[in-house]
Amino acid sequence: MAKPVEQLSQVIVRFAGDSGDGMQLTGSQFTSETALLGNDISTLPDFPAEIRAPAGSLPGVSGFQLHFADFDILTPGDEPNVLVAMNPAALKTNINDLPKGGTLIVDEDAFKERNLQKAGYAVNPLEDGSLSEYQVHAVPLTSLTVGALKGIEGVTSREAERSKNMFALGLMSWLYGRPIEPTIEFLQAKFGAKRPEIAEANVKALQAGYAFGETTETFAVTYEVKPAKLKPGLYRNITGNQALSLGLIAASKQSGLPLFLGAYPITPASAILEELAGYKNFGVRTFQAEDEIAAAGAAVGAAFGGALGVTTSAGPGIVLKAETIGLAIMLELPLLICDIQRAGPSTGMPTKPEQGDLLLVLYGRNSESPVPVVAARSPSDCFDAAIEACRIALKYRTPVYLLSDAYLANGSEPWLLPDVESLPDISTAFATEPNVDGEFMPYLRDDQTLARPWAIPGTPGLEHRIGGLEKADVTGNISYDPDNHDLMTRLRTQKVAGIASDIPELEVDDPEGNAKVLVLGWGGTYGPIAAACRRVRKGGGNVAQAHLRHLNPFPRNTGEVLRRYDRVLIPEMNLGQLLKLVRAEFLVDAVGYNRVSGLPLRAAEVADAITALVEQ
Amino acid sequence: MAKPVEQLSQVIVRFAGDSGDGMQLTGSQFTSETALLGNDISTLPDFPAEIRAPAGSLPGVSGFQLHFADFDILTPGDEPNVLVAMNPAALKTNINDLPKGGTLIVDEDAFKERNLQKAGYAVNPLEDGSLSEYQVHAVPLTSLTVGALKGIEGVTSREAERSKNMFALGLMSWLYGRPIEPTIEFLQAKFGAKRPEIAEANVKALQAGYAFGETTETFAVTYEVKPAKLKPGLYRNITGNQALSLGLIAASKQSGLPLFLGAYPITPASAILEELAGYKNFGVRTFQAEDEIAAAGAAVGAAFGGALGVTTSAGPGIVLKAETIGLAIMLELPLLICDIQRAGPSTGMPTKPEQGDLLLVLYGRNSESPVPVVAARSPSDCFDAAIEACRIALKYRTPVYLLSDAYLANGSEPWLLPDVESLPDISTAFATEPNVDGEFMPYLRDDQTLARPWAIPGTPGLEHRIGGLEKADVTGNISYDPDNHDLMTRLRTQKVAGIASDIPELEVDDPEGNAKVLVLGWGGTYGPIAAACRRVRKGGGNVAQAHLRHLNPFPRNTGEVLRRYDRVLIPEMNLGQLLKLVRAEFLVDAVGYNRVSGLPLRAAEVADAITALVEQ
Amino acid sequence: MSDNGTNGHKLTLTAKDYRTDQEVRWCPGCGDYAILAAMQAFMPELGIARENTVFVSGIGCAARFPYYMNTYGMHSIHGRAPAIATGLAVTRPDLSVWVATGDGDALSIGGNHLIHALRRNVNFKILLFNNRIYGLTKGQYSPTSELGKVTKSTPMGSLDWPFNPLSLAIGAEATFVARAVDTDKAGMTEVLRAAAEHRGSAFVEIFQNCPIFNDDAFDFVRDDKEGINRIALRDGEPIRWGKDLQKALRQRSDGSIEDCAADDAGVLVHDAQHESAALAFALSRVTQETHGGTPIGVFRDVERPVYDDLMAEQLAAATEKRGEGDLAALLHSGETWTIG
Amino acid sequence: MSDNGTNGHKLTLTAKDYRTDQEVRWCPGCGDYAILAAMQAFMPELGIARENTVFVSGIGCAARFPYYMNTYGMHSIHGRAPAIATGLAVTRPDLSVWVATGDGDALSIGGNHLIHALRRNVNFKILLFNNRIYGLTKGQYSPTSELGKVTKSTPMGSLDWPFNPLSLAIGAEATFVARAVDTDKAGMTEVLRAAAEHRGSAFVEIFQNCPIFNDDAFDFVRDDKEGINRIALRDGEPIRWGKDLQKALRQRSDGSIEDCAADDAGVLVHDAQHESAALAFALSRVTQETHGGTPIGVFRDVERPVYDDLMAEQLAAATEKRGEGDLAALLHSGETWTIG
Ligand SMILES: Cc1ncc(C[n+]2csc(CCOP(=O)(O)OP(=O)(O)O)c2C)c(N)n1
Ligand SMILES: Cc1ncc(C[n+]2csc(CCOP(=O)(O)OP(=O)(O)O)c2C)c(N)n1
Ligand code: SF4
Ligand code: SF4
Ligand SMILES: [Mg+2]
Ligand SMILES: [Mg+2]
Repeated sequence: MAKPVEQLSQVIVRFAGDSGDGMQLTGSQFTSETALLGNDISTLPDFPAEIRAPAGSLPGVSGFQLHFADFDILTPGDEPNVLVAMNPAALKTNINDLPKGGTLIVDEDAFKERNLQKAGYAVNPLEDGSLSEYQVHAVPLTSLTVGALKGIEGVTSREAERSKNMFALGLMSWLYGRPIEPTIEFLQAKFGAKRPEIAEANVKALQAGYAFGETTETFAVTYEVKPAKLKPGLYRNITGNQALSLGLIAASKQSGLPLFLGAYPITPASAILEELAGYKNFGVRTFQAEDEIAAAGAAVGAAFGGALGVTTSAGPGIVLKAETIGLAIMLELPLLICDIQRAGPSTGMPTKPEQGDLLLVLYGRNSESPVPVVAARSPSDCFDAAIEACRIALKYRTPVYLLSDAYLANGSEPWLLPDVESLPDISTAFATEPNVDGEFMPYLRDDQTLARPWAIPGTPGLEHRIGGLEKADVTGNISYDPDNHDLMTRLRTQKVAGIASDIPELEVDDPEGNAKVLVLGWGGTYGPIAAACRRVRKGGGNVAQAHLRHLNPFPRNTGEVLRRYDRVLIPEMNLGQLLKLVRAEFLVDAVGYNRVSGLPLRAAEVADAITALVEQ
Repeated sequence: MAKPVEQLSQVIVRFAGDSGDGMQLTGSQFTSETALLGNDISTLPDFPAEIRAPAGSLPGVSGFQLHFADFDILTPGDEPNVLVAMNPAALKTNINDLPKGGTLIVDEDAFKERNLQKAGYAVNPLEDGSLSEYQVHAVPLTSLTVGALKGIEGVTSREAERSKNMFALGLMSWLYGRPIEPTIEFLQAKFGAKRPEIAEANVKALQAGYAFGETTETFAVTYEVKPAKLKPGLYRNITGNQALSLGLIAASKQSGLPLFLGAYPITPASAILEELAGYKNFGVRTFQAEDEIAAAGAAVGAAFGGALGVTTSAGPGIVLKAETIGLAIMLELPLLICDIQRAGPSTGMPTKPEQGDLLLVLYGRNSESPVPVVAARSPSDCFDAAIEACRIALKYRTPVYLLSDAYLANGSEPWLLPDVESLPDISTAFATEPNVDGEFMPYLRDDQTLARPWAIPGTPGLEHRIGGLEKADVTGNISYDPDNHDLMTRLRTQKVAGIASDIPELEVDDPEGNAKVLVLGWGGTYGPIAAACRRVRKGGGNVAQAHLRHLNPFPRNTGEVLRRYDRVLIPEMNLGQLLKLVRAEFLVDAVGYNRVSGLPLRAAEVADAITALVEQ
Repeated sequence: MSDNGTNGHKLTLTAKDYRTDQEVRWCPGCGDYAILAAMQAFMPELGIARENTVFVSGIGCAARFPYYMNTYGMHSIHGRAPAIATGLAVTRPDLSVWVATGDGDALSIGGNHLIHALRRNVNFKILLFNNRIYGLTKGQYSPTSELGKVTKSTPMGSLDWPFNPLSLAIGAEATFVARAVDTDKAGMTEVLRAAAEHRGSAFVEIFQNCPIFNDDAFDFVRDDKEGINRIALRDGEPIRWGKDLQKALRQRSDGSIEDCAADDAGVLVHDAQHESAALAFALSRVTQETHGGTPIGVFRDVERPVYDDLMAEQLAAATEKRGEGDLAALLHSGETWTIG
Repeated sequence: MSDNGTNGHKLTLTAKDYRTDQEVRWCPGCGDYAILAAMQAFMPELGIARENTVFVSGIGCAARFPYYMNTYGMHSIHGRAPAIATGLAVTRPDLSVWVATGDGDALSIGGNHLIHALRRNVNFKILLFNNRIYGLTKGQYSPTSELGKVTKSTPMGSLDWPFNPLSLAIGAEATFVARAVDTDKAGMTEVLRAAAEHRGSAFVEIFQNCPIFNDDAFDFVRDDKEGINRIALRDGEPIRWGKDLQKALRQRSDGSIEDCAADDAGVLVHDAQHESAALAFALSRVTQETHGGTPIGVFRDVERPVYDDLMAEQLAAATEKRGEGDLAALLHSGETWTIG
């Protein structure tokens, strides 16, 4: 007999377990099931920094958080409502995030002497009452799983045990009324061919978990979260690195130029290299270089040859590319540099997000070397941001930095698939003819864009030499003339500044229209900031929000927007980098909210910071 | 019979000729002669970028400008009063700098068909009246020299010809009443041993030139420039790179630490490596690395071992060191990085000065990676700046950037020799004992300076491991804890910010005390800015001047100083980098005067910019 | 190695003394554990005080090594360990300096520093943990991965011909070149001993299994129970191998190496000290692929002036000649004049 | 080299067509002039249109080369030319790509890119102008300067053992390795021809005199009128040299090379195609210092899959298998759902 169903508007679930427990798979399957129900979703995996820290150890804990709701949501959520902890270490490292009264589901079987020790528990937390403030469901997941799989041919007891994550998924699916069919299909597809018995075991475990929910006493009610009223259309769930990769392929198609990626593996950017390596039938060439310098250099060489040259990395590697980017600035060739920001300085915390590289990409080169900078605001937005960055690079013949971060890179959200027809045409023309009475002047600029002609090898009559030494205006010959250097320095700067007329104005979201406080953000903090603004507004506060996609140049109306408000708050995952830029350029006494913890900003904390200003 | 002597307060002479004509030697000898007369001096060599461009060609021209006066001067001077041009190319490339009415001395013999062609002269400028507005003295320097050297055994006619620079020097020495004895001694010392006949030839040429002045009609008067009233004491003429090298050796002595220099040759920094390589008896170890990354890395390794680790370079090389500096920031080890700035971006104009790297050294690393920055203001000031930079690095266990530029590096001025006793004690103590009940905590900070203990290998009981991953406060163990990362990020920043209490306040030079306009500068522009202020004041304008030695942190009174004035002008050899910093930090609506020409700022132009503000 | 390496005090160190309080964080079954154990067991015999020993590493799984050695240590940045070790060794000849690195760290991003350190013959020892894969970044191919290797970054197979680390080192003028196998503790210890005794830079390739991303890459020598695949190199001895040492190596007149019968007259006698690097190079070309056998042990071990010794000598000579530097005198050198 | 390198149109090019309007700015007497002349004279015979030829360089006197070749060209940054050329060659197999570099550019800062380009066997030709000095920066020693070299940066003599560029290249798995002399136009042209014909990366060391900072460094072969010091390598021929070719080379059983009489039975017959790199390596160890003679010509020239070919094949294979990429299909791949 069915149990009562309780309606919920949103739920935040976190699966946590040992690296070996398959939490990422569990989480992403729960995500698929949820997506199909039409909820809005936002997910955030939390990998351990180590490859495989010792089983059961604290550094070995792997987590996956999923936020789903019947409205459009903006973040994976600050704190979970439900925590599934597969072992003591997972409990230890995650319990502090669970608010009092939250639901806690643990695998009772895992709370044995050795595991408790490894997690640093003197006594079993399930027994010492330390969890009394939570709704604890201690379920013997392992033994129940093993029991359910008895008698399946060819499945070792080890393998049977390892299916416990599917048992947990089944239980959660029942609890929140998710259909388990898609997961069953997935499991068949994944193991069916090679090891049908494993497929069977996992499916059985999944179903057993689901059934367990229905039958056991421990769960009195089940929950339902109605579909969200999202923009109609075809959706798919996508991470930032996937979206960025697809964006590059789209840019290649839309520009008609072959894509060349020069990259050296580094967390959290490696996935882009790995993703693109799979699209060779799109004419994509991926080159795993000996280091980041070579990766960038090869991309410059490819650009000289007429390809869409791209190089991807993260902090320590981005820094190494600087000299090569300086060359590209002198050569005035199109080039895209993707910086998937991670916590630093130096090696820092490689798997954690940060917004620490804004000033680096703007100023991290010798002398005056201006570059446009574009930043993505959400996982799926990486697709559009990549196309926009390529558009600017190609049209203005300049290196462009695209900023993402470890949170966008690995986080996922539903993506309303664009129709290919609607994608912008970003094609650009190569020079084919001499441009000054029979001669070719490689630095004769387009008076509109100030871009120079792009003449690629193989074009008869346009043979020319370019290099990193200062060059004479128009001819591009080496020049040490003082006035010429001053002129060229200003021309390069004007070219980039001029892009302001070619990008949209800064939009402000100010529902009431009478806010006195503006919250300005950029990049990956869009979700938490928008969520924070909602909270403040729900609480009756008036606040306006604006979010920058272009960091250089700024949208032409930025100063005007900023001056409209009494107070400007700039939340960042750094110590105030955009803040510096805004104060310097617009002399606005903006203030920052800064957290440098290697975690996405928490909407609640940002909301408090806003409220403090609003109520002043 | 002696000619009438005219008194002058100051003179600016420029020698210009082919790379092969020995203009640098001529200039430096004229400088020595002048120094001994007690004039104040400022010199600026102007090398061709090529090693040896073809003889007689425009790119092959080499120049040396000397400014001497009976008062304390600040710059090599904007434009020469006297130009000595040894060939048509030298005339062509320099004549535009000579103001109308200026004195021009040329080697008539060199104005032959081929040379004129190479310089791009259709007709001989000595004959087409194009020089009518100058006081032209066309002297057959070559033939006169050759004539004078007739009959010297073992001197080829080629060698005789090449002595013409000494003839020119003799003539100039006579014209300005300089003693030629020091040059005679110099020549004996230089050639006497190996080739006495060459010494003789040069001396003869020198004397002949001097005598020619006395006897010829072309020069009606001679000039005298009285000694300058300089601070009494022992002086020597010194270039910025020499002074910087000596400063490093002094820092080594004053800290009691052996000096280790890791460097890769690059213009205009190479001279420091070359200079220091000559001081092995001071325990100086110079390591010419395979590249700039290795040079910086080796310096970090040396610092880990307890040496005074230094690395030197210029733009393109400084950029390559960034990742290693980031590591040093995490390791919190002392390290000095000297950036001899040159015109960029990319390879740019390697021999020309610029102030383009300020934002680079401040922000050119991934994530929040604060570093102190010190800048030298004049050639001799490089000595003190180097010691100060080392003091900060050692006391605060941090990498420090020292900024110089191609103008300071190669320019020279008289240096009042410091008395060694007066040099600061910058010694620092290594950790020798465990610091927390029997254990050693490598990141337990001094609560005053926030510096961590420096425990070097070889110290029993303090064995520890450090690295580029984020580390736990106090213990220094690897930590991914969010709050710890936020804390450490702020601690590293506070440590550097705290240095403000350990550096002098910003001094303002405001003779009248009622100026409304402040001119703020930093680094190598001190001379031109101070000279400009003098001009403005001479012209009755009131202007205050302040010059920053510390760019990070700023002196604690900087904001207060800036706010005292109605207008703040910031002249820079870039597009406004200090300007950005000042506006961002103090919200002061300062304006910039910016020239990016690869030349030192011209006092006259800066003065105009000041006047424009003063008169508003 | 420092003569007073013991820092005076008597040493009674054991492997345990070299363990740190840090939890070792490699995957279960990682070859790095065996290397760590062998190193900790070997260290005491060096007779060098712990505080006079330094391990420097770059980034990678292998590069975690210093955290687990209770000596001084630096976990630096990717590929730069040899450069950092150079600065340390040159300023501190009294220390015993070791570099722990991976095939990506040493041969990909760090290739240049490696070959320059080897030609300079700076006095530190380089242990290259070669698992023929990028472990820490989760399984992309490395410069030692075989051609056509299918990895995360090469779904259709890698396109670049791999380095032979020993050939590269010998081509870079290395004075000491050796190879060991992670699980062969005795063999590795011999090699470590020889490396430690060699004054100058020593290059040791260690075959290291990465069970997670490149399992079984070295089974041909790791599981070589009867030793049919290992060609043990012993200085001064004829190179015989295979089952009951029935095979041997002989050098063709063109310099390349071929198999021959154990009793062949021309059996190659190993000479690690040979003034020409040609023999060691030829041996480095003998691989499982080309000859069905893999030489293990010391390929080359020759004397050559050591960079840090030469530098010390120059400093001494300069001081000898010009006396201890006198700062005041230095500042006052050159042409000076007085203004009264 | 591109098959349709002529771009259709008939070519009647001469050396003059390869000159640019830029004034050549090397010092009088610089060996670079001779190299430039030889290259300009050789180019036409390649039968490749000027617009399909690209010269890439780093920084240095040698690196000025592209400015003087009337083709496409890039004067890039110090040491990075091989990396840049790799990106160009991989995306434009239709071009003839050449790298002009110096001993500092290629072997000091650029060493890593060089060895990786060689092992990958990317299709471009590397000309290393070796003057054993840093010219452009006015005379510091370089990685090929002899030990003890007194230069601006080493007043008491350099401390580092030099690279042997050919040994390094061979150790880095190079498929084509040769040496030429700046003033020997005929010999250089032969080598350039062989390099151009070799598919894959070719490494050519050119002895180049720097009269300003390292004059006469190569007199032993440059002024070698009777050819007593040059050992001319000719594939398939016995290696005889010296006055009237009375000397010859023979290989010891230990792989090293010794002198012998011209009529010695075991005279070494040069085999540039030998599958083992051991011979070429051994020959690279024969130097003026060790043998009083210097081999000139092609040391090694073997076939190996070319990186850019393999990449092109993978793209073709992938397209063959999955069809031309369809963007719309790609975006819609994976699990999708509709919201109505
Ligand atoms: C500058 C920089 N680039 C890239 C990385 C990412 N990274 C860390 S380790 C590594 C390679 C590891 O491979 P290897 O050296 O073979 O060590 P292993 O993990 O296999 O032991 C890479 C690419 C980095 N940390 N820093
Ligand atoms: C990143 C960087 N470091 C250093 C330099 C300075 N530099 C230019 S060329 C050169 C070396 C030149 O030597 P080589 O490559 O042998 O060429 P050569 O001038 O002898 O022909 C150096 C160190 C530079 N331009 N860029
Ligand atoms: S990934 Fe491989 S190399 Fe790294 S720790 Fe795990 S098993 Fe060892
Ligand atoms: S310095 Fe040497 S290499 Fe450079 S151009 Fe002059 S002669 Fe040639
Ligand atoms: Mg590896
Ligand atoms: Mg050179």
